[in-house]
Amino acid sequence: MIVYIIVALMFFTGLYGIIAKKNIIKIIVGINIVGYASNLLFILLGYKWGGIAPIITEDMTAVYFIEKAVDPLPQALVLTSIVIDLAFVAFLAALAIRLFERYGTFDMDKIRRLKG
Amino acid sequence: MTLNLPLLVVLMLLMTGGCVISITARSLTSSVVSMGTAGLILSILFLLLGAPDIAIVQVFVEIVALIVLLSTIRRETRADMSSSGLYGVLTLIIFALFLFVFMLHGSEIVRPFGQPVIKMGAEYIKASPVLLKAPNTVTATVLDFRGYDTLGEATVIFTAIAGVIVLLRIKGRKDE
Amino acid sequence: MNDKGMSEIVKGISRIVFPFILLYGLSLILYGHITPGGGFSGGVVITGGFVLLLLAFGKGYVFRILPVNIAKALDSAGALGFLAIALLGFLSSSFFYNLLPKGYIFHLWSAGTIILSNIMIGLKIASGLFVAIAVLSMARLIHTKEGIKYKQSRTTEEEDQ
Amino acid sequence: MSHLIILPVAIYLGAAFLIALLYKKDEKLAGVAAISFVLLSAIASIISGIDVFTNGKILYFAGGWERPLGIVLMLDPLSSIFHIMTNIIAFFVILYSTVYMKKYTWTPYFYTLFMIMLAGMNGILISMDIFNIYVFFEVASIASFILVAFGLRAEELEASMKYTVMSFIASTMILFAIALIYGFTGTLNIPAFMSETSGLSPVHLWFIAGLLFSGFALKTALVPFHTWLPDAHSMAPAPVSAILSGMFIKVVGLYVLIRITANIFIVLPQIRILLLLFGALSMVFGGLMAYGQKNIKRLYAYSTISQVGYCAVGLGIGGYLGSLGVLMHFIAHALSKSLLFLNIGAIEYINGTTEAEQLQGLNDSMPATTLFGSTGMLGIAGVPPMGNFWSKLIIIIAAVKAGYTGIAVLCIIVAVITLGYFLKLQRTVYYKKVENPVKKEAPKMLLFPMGCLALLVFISGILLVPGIKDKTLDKAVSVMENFSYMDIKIGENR
Repeated sequence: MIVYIIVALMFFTGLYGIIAKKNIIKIIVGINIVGYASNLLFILLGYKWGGIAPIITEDMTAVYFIEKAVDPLPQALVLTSIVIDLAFVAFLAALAIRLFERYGTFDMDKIRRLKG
Repeated sequence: MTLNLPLLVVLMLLMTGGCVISITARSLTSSVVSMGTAGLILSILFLLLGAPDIAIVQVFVEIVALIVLLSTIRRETRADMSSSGLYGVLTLIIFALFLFVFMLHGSEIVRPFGQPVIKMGAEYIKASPVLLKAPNTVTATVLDFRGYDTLGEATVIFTAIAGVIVLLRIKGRKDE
Repeated sequence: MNDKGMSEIVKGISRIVFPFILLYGLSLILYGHITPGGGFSGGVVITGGFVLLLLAFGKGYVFRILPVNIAKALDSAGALGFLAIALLGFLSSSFFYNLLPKGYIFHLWSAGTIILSNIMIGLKIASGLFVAIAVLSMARLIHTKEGIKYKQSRTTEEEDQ
Repeated sequence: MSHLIILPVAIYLGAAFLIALLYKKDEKLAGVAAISFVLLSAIASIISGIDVFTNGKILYFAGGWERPLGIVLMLDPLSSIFHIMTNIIAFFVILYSTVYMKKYTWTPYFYTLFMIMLAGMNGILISMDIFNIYVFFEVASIASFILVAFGLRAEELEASMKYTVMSFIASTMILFAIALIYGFTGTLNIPAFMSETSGLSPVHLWFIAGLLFSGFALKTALVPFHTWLPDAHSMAPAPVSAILSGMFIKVVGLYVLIRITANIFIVLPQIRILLLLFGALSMVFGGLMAYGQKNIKRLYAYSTISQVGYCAVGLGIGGYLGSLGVLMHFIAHALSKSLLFLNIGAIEYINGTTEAEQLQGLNDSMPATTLFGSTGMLGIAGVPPMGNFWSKLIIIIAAVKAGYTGIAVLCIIVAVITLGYFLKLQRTVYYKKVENPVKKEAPKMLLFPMGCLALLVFISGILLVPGIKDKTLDKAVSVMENFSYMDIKIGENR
């Protein structure tokens, strides 16, 4: 149970960074951290005590493998979600550079031409 | 190295510490670097938790993300001088409340750690070496059983790269 | 990333290490269905190799080896190839149907289309991420009296002017 | 097994990659390619739609793997309506953008991103797997972030930034909910998950439902979560605004909310109360904010919030009339709001501004544009022969019948407010008399899609004529009424 609480803590740390911090770089860092937390949660959910990686080798019997292997599906999902997070980071970095060109700052409080 | 609970908890706490530093640090460079540290600890965790495929991806993705972020930081904006103020306190209180609920009812929300119910995954473990002749179950899952998801994921990264190219072009409209 | 590269020692080491990184990435891609790895890991590793070159030698050198336009084309081609593999399934029963012979377990040419998909995904990820980093490294902001101006510089020589 | 169901996604993705590979330099060819690909998948969606409305539903197994191994895809009358609407509106919008986007640089990339967004939307509609929905949700969202910032002006970049961050929070919530679902039930397939719901504790169900609900409500822009919408939808290029406001928020938000409320979490009827609350809030708030706007595009964006509120209210009321109202309102609003955004785009194309004060008396200079624009405005305001009138009427009757008299009164008040701000806008922008007007009509390629959409808006009420309603809307309503994913037996209807 304690591992899940730590993951939740990590998740909220990242979310706090996204919501409360105003610097774009900090927001991107927060996005990355939230990504870590959800990826870790998936892998933790699929872990089995004493489990092995879900890759069968030649010296393994099928029964042993099926009994010991951890869940491969969360790993497949995490692969997807890592790539999605990277996509977010790359895109936001480009956006940040352009915003810096237009506004001369990374501070979201000063980037405020749209109102009402 | 086999995994035990104290080791796992210590590594995760270290990682959380990295995350907290990277959110609170004033200097943007140290913020990004400590985020990278947390990411590298995460890849060690993946390795320990029986996910070597993810661990390799995580290490290199982390490095790429680190370089991208470091190249984004400009000379003029090394520090984050903004303050979160009342808004930040409010979010913190809400999060604390959430965490409290999670702690109270956690056992109803997640199963105990280390005893998962493997249903869909068990089918993959059984089917992959037999039907597909692929020893690596994760690759088989990613590229065959759930290949349609992977197509979407490849599209996501394609889109993001197209976005980087589009956003960093010289001008947006012809008449500007 | 804007300088002309690092010292000779770094350049020498990078020159030695780079082929090995490339080789590692390729083996990850090709043996992805047997050992840990796959298209994603291999692709990211190859990108890492190019990033190392970019850091050590500067932009001009890397863009001579792998021009950005070609990398962009490879990016789209990889995605298209993966889609084509998926569409191949229409010949038999459905989208993404694995219709190639499966071969024998633990052999390189086994598991039907998985190895082809791995190659396509690896190509896509490696070239795509390289493009992203290259374009980001070309972005430059110049401070002028009228404000900040955005510029793209392909080589380090352009930046000096 | 019919491949038609997967074809739109495959065609759009192929189109996107092909355009990026081959026509990077050639704007004209890229446009022609985009139009033909969209036409192809629109035809595919209509043919599969006819199949669905006659035979019930289509199931499809990606990779040939049946449950529990593979991803199961499904098209039923409810998703088919969204599917057909998406592709038809996309066709008109892409026709329009071949001319409109001439002002912008690098239009082939615009087509690529547009195709990817459409692929994502189609992917959400046909999926029956939670994680698959999430992936295509991200595909569509990331493409839309870039499209909002396509013009690279300062305000556009700012809007895109806000939109991206808010959207990321939504997708994180959804991902977390998926993790919790997977952790307890060990499956991602929606029918398999639903057969497990009886074993879950209410706390767990509420946690998942709450996360999913707030994630998708954020994408639907129901009121506490609406902050990004006016910026993003008013700053995007006009064709993008049209598809975002007309279809995008309904596919990635409303459609999934309908699925969650009506088909998945049947055990939690309290979600409907939440929807009623948020819907009523957005209705009133959006209407009031729209009244005070000076910028026409921004006014339309707030009006979208208000009108989506109607849909949420209808969904909250439920029952036959409520569900019918939601569907009808969605169809009518999608048509007329995309028409309005295309219309303001044409005005901007000629006059270079979207501020109401600088645009006066357009009736004399742009008569056709004015005609189509007023059709759209009257459509949304709910003037009788058009679809919106009937849908609002149905929702009001449903509210009264279900005992929510207060909600019904609110609906009527907001309808009056809507009529008020559109009439005000029309009086100044379109029909004010100006001296010596110069005739400068929009190009024909901009007028043609608008004309078609205006015609569709005008006749959209026809869907409620008894003979047609039985065959189309009623089947979709019965999906919302008494069908759950659990009824799906894998192996039937192949």
